[in-house]
Amino acid sequence: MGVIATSKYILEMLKIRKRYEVNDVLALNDAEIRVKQGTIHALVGENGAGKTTLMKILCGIEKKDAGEIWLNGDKVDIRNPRHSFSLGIGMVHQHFRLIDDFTVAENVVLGVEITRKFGFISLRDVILAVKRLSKDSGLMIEPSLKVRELSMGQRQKVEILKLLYRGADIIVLDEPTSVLTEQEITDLFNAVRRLKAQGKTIIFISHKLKEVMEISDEITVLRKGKTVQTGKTEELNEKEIAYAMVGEEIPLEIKTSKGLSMPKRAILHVRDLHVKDRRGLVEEVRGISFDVKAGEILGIAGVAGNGQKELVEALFGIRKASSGSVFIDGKDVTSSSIRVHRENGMAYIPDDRIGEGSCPTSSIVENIIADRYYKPVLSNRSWIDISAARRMAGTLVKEYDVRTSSIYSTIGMLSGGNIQKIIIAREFSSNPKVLIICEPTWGLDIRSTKFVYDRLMEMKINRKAILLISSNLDEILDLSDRILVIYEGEIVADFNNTAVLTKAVIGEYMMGLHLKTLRREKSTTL
Amino acid sequence: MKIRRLFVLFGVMIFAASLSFGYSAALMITGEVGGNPIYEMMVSGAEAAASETGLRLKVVEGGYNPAKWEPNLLSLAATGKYDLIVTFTEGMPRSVEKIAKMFPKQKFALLDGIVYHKLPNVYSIGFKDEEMCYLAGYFAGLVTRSNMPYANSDLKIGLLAGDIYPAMMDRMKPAYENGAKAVDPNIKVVFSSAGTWADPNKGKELAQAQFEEGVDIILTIAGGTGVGAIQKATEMHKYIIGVDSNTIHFAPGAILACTLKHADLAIKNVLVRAYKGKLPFGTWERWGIKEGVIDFTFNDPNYIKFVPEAIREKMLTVFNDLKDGKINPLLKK
Amino acid sequence: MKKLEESMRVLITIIIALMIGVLAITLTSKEPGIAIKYFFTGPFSSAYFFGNMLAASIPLMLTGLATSIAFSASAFNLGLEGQVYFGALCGTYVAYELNAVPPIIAIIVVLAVSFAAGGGIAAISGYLKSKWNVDELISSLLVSYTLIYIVDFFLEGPFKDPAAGLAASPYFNKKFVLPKILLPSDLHIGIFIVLAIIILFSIIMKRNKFGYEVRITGKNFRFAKYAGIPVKKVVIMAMFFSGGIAGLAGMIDILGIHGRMIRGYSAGYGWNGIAVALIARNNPLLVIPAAIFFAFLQSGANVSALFSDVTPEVARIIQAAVFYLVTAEGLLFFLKKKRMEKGQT
Amino acid sequence: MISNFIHTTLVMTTPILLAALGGMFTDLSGMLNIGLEGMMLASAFTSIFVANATSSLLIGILAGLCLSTTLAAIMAYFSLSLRANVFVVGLATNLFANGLTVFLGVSLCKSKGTLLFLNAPKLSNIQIPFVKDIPFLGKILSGYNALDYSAIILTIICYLVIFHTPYGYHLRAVGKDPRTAISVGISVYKHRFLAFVLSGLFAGLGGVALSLPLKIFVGGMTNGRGWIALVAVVLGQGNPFGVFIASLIFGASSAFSNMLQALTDISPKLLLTIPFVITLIAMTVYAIRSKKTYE
Repeated sequence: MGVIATSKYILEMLKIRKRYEVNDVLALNDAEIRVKQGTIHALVGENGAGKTTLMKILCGIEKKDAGEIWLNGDKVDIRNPRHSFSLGIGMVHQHFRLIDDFTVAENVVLGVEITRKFGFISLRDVILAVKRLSKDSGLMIEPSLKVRELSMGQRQKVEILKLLYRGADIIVLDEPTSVLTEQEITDLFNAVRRLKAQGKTIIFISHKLKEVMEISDEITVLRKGKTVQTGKTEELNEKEIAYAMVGEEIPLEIKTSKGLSMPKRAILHVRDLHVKDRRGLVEEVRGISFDVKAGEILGIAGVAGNGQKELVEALFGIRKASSGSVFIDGKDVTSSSIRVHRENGMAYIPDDRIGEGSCPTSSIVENIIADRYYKPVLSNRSWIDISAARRMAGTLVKEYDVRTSSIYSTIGMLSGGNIQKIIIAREFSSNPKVLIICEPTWGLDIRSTKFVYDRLMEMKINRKAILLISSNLDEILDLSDRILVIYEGEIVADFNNTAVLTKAVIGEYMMGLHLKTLRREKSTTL
Repeated sequence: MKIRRLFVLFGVMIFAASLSFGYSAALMITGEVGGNPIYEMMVSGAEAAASETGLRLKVVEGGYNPAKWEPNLLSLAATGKYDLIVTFTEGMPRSVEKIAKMFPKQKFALLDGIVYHKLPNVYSIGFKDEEMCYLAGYFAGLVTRSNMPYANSDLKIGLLAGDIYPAMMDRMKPAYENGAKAVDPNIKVVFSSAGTWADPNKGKELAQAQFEEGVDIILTIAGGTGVGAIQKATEMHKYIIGVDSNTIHFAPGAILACTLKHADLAIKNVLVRAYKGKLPFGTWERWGIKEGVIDFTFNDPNYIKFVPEAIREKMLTVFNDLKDGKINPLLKK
Repeated sequence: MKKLEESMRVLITIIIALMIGVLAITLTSKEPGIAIKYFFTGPFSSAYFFGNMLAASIPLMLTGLATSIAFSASAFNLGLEGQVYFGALCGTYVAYELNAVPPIIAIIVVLAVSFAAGGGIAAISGYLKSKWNVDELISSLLVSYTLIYIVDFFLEGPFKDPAAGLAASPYFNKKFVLPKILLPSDLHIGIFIVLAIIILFSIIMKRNKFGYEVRITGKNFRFAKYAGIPVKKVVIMAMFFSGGIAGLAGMIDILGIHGRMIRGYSAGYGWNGIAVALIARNNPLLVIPAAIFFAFLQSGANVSALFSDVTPEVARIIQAAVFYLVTAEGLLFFLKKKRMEKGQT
Repeated sequence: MISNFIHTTLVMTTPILLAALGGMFTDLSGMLNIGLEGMMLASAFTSIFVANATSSLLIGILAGLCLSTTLAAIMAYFSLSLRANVFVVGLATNLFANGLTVFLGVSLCKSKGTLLFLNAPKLSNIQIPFVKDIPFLGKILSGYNALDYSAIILTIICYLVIFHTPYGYHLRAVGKDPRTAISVGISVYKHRFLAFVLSGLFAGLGGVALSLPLKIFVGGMTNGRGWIALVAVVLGQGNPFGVFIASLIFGASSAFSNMLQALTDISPKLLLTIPFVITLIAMTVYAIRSKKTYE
């Protein structure tokens, strides 16, 4: 190889190569990264650039086909996750690797349990140990809670605790902010800086440049499995990095049409909606009322787990509302089925693209026709008109710029951005009156994000009533005409999105800090 | 290719061999021998006949699915390899009749079932199971009414069947009841069926339930299932009557007596006569006590030891009355 | 290319499995040459055995199809045994009562009844699953056990033919019996009905709205629900069709071969149908060769029992050997490795 | 009367409970074990045969467990290493055990029928001193054989192992979320394999409980108990006490059905459905009460 590692770096990954057999994709092609001890190193790149794969190789989850890994000046051959742990490497995955039915403490110690007499685990010891660790690291969390009950931010803390408990020196964070609220992101960054101060090395995977510039000391940029740029953060600027990531210059500004024209007629009416959890015990949505007008984007901001999911599912008929009512264009649809909701002109883009928004093992055609296969356009009596379905899919794939070799490809093989495009193609082309959109750009790269925003604006111009639910405050502020803040199942604030409104203000309401004052304010606004 | 030719050659050789040597008989078992004592007896009887006469024997197990028996019989007949095809049970007369008509040159013998149509190539024997059960019922009645050590004051006797089938419900159970009622009309028969012939634990559990209901003696006609009842009887100090073969030595004192059905002797008799060319094809018979197929364990030392003489004497009387045709076991009194 | 490789793989696993069968016979038989010959070539040795083998494959094709329909909706129908048996009982009863009706109409009515009976039973499990999330795997199994005893009860008592000598129903009118094909074998025109049903269902699964709903529901339940597909109804209907096809499996066997209901005649049809469907990877069309392969194993055992000393228990050991291997994907890992190496160079 | 009923129920529950505890391990590891029936049968034959031949209960039991565990390991190897369908492999296990036991019976005992092993040592019922004399409880608590007691003790041990040892944590993690397990260095393959082996051991004990106390072997004597055990596994939801209760429901309703056979003239065939109907009802009621909707 000819490259001699110097002990200046705690970690060097050199000329790493990886090909996936399943879809014959060359994920990594001579990727390289050099990380200094005690720094925060950002690994950036578009979706599919190979960031996660590179780190999985480091953690022993994937096997590399070629290349070398040097750790503290020694060449190592990482055989499996356990081996990687023993070398002091740990990773927090984008999709958390936690067992929902286990408690925080049980998750933290899983795989490295301390036992007492007769090989039994002492739950009390475990909880004490985790409590101590939690205090020392500043990642405060109650160890006896079940993971199922935690917010995303809390779960992330558990993941980091897990690594600290195992004595990890190098901590890899894969897209850590994508599921967090503004407040939680601030917390996370503080925690990361504290870890750095304690001498830990952090590798921070992201495609959000603002964050990267804020937190990192050094940056490595990957594009199509290759390292294309690396350097100190202070010596680089956002534009340069963006260019390195995508290989071309793209405008970062999002064209929004906030307040384009004053909407008047309300299409979606929600009145005093109450929704209970699945077991019918706890009320998750507690008396929410609002209207969405044609040509308006109403944003709902809130920390995940404050009833957004339940609200949206009740609006769309996936759950039953325990009381209250929902009207579309004056028609009561409160207890209608999902199909009737759709026929009444409601469309929905869920946050869980793979689990709910699409069928990953089916073809593009089958995903496109899912809401309309039974309609006369696509069917003849009880038979589906295959050629019509094919034509429709072909047209939409072109129109929505889905990058695929064939309309028969199974969706699961596509990138997140392309999957989202297909979902949007289906939902937008159903010509809805009301559009409910959750986390539309979650985990998407810049290009796809821009695509989504442009389409959304088009829908707005076409005078659709749009309800946007997002934990990304930038998104909410950029797109919405009006913003509601949801906290513990209630609307605690109602703002017109004017220039004076700041993230900080909304954030305070999201955390429930102004509950008392707000109730009063709310009653005056409504 | 070569191997195939070898196989063909092999087949022809065996086929030729089967044509050249003496008398051959095939047994089409309506069930599987595994777990089925009566068929074990049949096979051993047939083997005894084979070793006595030198006839060649082929046993085919037809499986538990009754619907597959007829095709198997047909296949055997179609080979034309056997001088005699023997099959069993009361479910088979129609099949035997049908196939015998299709292959008039093939000889058939049916045991434990009767072809009433007289076909020149079919011989059949039915067994008088009702005599067997009447004897058992009479014995059980005597025991439950006696003051033998394990007999209680309840006038209840048990019948444990492996499964429910026409011969059981139409002849065996009624005969057992008639036998018991001939002793005392107040005797009540408790009937249980396990739904399987091969689950001794189920047999044990059902026997226990009967014993706890006040039954003090059970007739088990349940194959492997029934064997489980013996242990329970030993444990709870109750009595069992066995069937088909003498099993008293397995649990002397608990198994008081057995009503015997010498199916092995019957099949041996049939095969030997067939071998000698003396089997009267075109007829049928029903064998019972008189013909020596149905019997009782009068001479078993344990029977003599554990059963009071008065009961033994009464049993002998009834046995002889049945033999002489003085009692119709199926006639309700 | 991939398909060819897949079929090669299946072929090779089957060959290995059969070789193990040969080994088992060699070890247990006194005349292994003959036993092996009859086991493997017996079913093809005469029109009679060949016809019987195909006849034996008929119910397996249907139970295999029944399994695969439920599987497509991601439901596991473990109650086929009871559905086959109960469907056949109801159909037989109707056939017995419809004595005077013209055969074509009677047969259609009888098949419809057995379909509805088997389907209705399976739909109970589908309903319990949709409504309260009761595990359909277990509920269908329990319902099936219950039904088998109940059908036995009818055949032993209320619906018994006193002249039969075994627990069986009376014969229904002979004119309802489906015409035979390869006499004297059991093969009957039911095989064409069955093939037509399989082809129909494979088209339905691909092209029909219901087939689409079933597939999408089976692949991603939440997505199907979100897309507006009436998922609960789909699951119930998929179970209904699965059970209905099972009912047909029982009844076509009765109409084609037995002409009456015999206790226990269908034992194993359900379990073997599940195996058939799994070997066929839930592809309705592949169910046909899988069922024939299965029937081949059974007929081979049967023929070799007639002509050599292969006993039922040895036959079971051989069948088990085949079962162990027949779905073993990892067995031919070397094939895959080779391809990978090729791909690299 | 009631104490008798409880006593009988517990005895009847033993084989099912033992097999179900085994099935629970595979279930917890995220696999379905259809082969319990075959494993029980194999061990039922081997244990009584060897116990009879060696006059040693212990050697007999160990031999039985050896065979059932071997079957389990074969099943694990085919489904985990060769990626064969676990259901088909399970059916193969059942067929194989069914054929093998009869075949061995013919080869070793020269009989295909009911095999009686009269010379085998007796697994006697243990009367616990003092306890046995307590009026009502004595009958309930005392007078079982070693296997019956061990079934109860093993239930408790299983509970402790599953919920209070690292092994239990790892096993549950593998079943609930294999990817998470892998990510913390827990081998999914090893745990699944081990779970199969354990299921073989327990199912083997269940088989021993069928043949050894009776000193009888009959081909196919498990008569569906492996399947019932599977039902108990699913109903027990991964908790040994849940499995115990599910097995108990089945045992009690079977005992009830037997009692009705002796008490009434209702057709035995109809009464034989009782355990299945009651189990189905219990299962449905539980599902309704836990108010889970189908996701």
